Amino acid sequence: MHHTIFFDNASSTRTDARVFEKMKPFFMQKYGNPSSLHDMGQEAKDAIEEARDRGAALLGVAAQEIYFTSCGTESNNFALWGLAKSLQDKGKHIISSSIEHISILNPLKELKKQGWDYTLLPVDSFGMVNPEDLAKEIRKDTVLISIMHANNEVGTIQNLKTLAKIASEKDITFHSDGIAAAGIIPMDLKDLGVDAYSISSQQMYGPKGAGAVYVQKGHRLKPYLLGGTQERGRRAGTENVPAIVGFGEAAKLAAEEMHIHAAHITGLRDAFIKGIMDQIKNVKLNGHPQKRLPGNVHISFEYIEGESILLLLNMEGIAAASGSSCASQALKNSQVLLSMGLTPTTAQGSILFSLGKFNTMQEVDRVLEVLPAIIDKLRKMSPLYKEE
Amino acid sequence: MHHTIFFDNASSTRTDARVFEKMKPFFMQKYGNPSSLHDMGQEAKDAIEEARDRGAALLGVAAQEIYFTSCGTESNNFALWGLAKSLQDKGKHIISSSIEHISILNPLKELKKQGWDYTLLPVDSFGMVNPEDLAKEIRKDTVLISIMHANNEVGTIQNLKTLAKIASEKDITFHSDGIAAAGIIPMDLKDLGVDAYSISSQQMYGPKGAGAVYVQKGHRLKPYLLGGTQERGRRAGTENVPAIVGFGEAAKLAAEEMHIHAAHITGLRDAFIKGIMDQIKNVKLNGHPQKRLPGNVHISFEYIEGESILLLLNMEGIAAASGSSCASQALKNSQVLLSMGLTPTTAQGSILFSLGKFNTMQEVDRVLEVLPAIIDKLRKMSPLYKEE
Amino acid sequence: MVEYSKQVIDHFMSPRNVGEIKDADGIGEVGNPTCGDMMTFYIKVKDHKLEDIKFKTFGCGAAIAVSSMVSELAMGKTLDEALSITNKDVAQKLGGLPKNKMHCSNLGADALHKAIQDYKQKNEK
Amino acid sequence: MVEYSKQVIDHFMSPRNVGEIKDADGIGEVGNPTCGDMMTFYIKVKDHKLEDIKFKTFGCGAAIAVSSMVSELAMGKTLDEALSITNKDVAQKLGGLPKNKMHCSNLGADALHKAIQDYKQKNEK
Ligand SMILES: Cc1ncc(COP(=O)(O)O)c(C=O)c1O
Ligand SMILES: Cc1ncc(COP(=O)(O)O)c(C=O)c1O
Repeated sequence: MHHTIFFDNASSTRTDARVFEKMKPFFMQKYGNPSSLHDMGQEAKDAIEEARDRGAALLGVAAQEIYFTSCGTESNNFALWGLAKSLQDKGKHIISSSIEHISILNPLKELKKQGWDYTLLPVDSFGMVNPEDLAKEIRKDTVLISIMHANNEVGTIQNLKTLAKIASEKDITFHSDGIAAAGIIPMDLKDLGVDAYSISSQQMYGPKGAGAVYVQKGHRLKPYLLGGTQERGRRAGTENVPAIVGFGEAAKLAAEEMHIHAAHITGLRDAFIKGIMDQIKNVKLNGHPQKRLPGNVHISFEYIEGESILLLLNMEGIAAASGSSCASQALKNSQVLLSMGLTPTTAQGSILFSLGKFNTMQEVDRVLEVLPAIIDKLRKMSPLYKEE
Repeated sequence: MHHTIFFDNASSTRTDARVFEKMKPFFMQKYGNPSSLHDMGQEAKDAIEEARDRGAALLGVAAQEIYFTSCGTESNNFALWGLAKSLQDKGKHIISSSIEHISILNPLKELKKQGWDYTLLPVDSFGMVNPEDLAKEIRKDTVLISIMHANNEVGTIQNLKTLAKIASEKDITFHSDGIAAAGIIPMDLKDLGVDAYSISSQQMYGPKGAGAVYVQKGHRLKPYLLGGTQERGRRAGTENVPAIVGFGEAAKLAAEEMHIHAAHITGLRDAFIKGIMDQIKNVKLNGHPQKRLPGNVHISFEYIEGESILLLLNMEGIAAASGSSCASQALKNSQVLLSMGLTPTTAQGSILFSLGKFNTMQEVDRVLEVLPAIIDKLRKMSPLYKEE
Repeated sequence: MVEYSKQVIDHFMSPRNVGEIKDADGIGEVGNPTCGDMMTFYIKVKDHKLEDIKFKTFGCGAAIAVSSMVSELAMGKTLDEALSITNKDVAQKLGGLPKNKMHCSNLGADALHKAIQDYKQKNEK
Repeated sequence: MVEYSKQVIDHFMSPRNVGEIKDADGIGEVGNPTCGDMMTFYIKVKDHKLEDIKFKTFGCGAAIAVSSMVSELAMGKTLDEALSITNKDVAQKLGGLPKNKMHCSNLGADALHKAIQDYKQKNEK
């Protein structure tokens, strides 16, 4: 395991050792329930509040605007449902995009069953939403817009500020799924002008088991998990203290070190892309040439299918992904790629290499060493490929 | 912190060192996403499936009947909503009890807003639901019954088998909140005859951040968190692998060692209750004299108020609770105690000491040393108390 | 421990002036045990001044600390001075109280004022 | 790695009989790249026996392993024997396939049968 080259940071990141150190005491020493009145409860509560401060600092918002959840999916479900339910007397139309994560798209379908209506905006071949499209689709009863910040598959970063401005001019609440972006690229949510934002710990070298929703003060937010008064009544359930503490530390480290890592990762990414382009024919880089996540290398290899590429990479100790990991076992073609206009056949042969702060140029070189032969082997097996 | 006498195991338990050891590699070495196709993903998936086997073994059910969640509250929300939604074409009446945890009661209120109806069964002065009451309240449109296994405040254990039988005879789905019971008292869910059951890791020396729902094969269960296809499409969101692994280990340890711990804890409990009764006048043990959780010591101290007792205990390094910890900061009077017929004044002066496997007789002795003086001090301050 | 200030903890742990005055000149009671807090104040008055104050309180840490602080603040003051003490003053002197305690537990000044009114009523005849 | 058996991994890593037969006696094609799997089988027939089999496959690990296994199973067999090989047999020989692969990827026998039918059609005239 330890020699795996992990180019799948979009699915999961290694917990930073400093984050883990910070979490450790909360399992066997500081194990109080944050709702308990006694010192051990208060100690846990203080730790959560410190984590909240750090999460808020990363996003440039106030601590009391942050609500912790158990994962990115819960953040998205909660934000959509909690905002939609709070706004339902004003209207029941939601606008989102066709490249959203399934933890946005599926709740939208459920809301539709419950009487809401929604519109999904198209994207261009780079995966960008056109602000004019957004303006056009706004209706009298549009109360909520949810457009992701960075796409987890192709890495495209939206012009969030422009989109949020259109919403705010019409007094429509604007949410963004920032799970692939937070902790990776710098941001100031107040400057971006979004009303609500979802983030997740495990995408930024924090542990699994913690997510958060930012909701700007003044917005109503109906709780999704119901029960006790945790998170000021917005999210019931005993807090996952160690994970939240780890999330806080990850946010602090991200705020401090993000620019260094981004430079490092961008360097790897660009070298890797150039290496692939130089050595392998009939490949296509998906996503936006400039507005992309630092670690995103999303490539379509013509004539062959993604899973078989992944398998051969895996045999070489290289971990990568095809499409979104939550769907990768389902083998469905990526809606994101189809929305960007790829043919189904090309979409089938797409691989996401997602680089992270722990990756090195040696690893990039090693992958570039084995990748051409893998692609060649599979192409030679493919009925679609005619040797030149 | 380290010298705290932790008599608040109903709020949170210390993670067993063996559990923590098992979890450790999943932060920095085995950090793959279980949905990923590569070896690191598969390794994480295998770990989750092993945990599922262990949770299933603890409950005496099949692994594919277990769905992991993020906490007890989510388990209860999910089970109630998922079952109610699946059964709604048959009817929309639910029966529950007046001593349920708030993570059952609040979702019931929400379901009511969405068109369901529910009936809460009363309890007797020991906190027991009368099976005849259940039989009486069943209507033509009753589709779901949810009655907790053991009460988290007063420790009363219901005659679950009798209650579940009444449900099954009428072909009504029976759920039980087993969060205070699982891993603490032996159980075989197939023998008990329940269709669905909620459990939580942090109540059984596992980490915070993992819960589970058992739903018997053949029952439909609509997902509550929507998105990817994790947990066979029943619970979206990247799995909290370390916490689930810890949960599995905690389940394994509980299955193996529960009887030893139960004997130890029951011994402490009975000595503690006797000590209190012998030394302090005008106290009342709440809950059932026999059918109670091994570690539960729930006492009403007449003439005084609970929080001030907790504060003075805390000053002596003793952690205890008043009522349910999720409500303890809200200062509301416990509905459980009022349902059992306590006067509001007596309910105010109630303390839950919950003992666990890490507690010792020395600790019991130490608390018995300081408790009488604490009660005396507060009573001397109380306008309700007339010295005899 | 909860979010109590040092002053609250101090007054809770070592409350000043706990007790009853058998031949009190005025008695004031607020709250009731059902809602969790109840305070009874006893006063002795001499030359329009509070010569002695005692209290008994059923309630949470804040209620006890508030009672103690009020008794300390008012001791030796004229009745008018004592009447001008507000619940808010008391909370401030205690370094603040948790938000959920401001409502029910912070009734010490009310109880003292009631005791003074009781005294006045008895002596206005 | 996914839930593939040792046999699947073996056939995927070292597929038998990959390639084309330029002057094939029969060609069979199933699937299409849009749904993720496509297989083309080429056969040479002599004395009613499969003298040679080659395949080309676009698809996942299972699809490639299935193709390879079918070619191995059928090699040298009579046409009738080859026609009696089912997709289920192939999955079994491979030590089982993950459930979600049984449907789309397990089409090797179909492709081979198509090639045989193609041969028969051409030779029935
Ligand atoms: C009986 C019972 N049900 C539900 C819960 C809620 O669990 P959690 O706080 O872990 O979400 C608890 C919590 O202690 C409980 O004791
Ligand atoms: C953009 C985006 N949104 C939502 C999610 C869902 O997060 P999780 O799987 O942690 O629940 C992910 C997961 O990777 C993501 O990348």
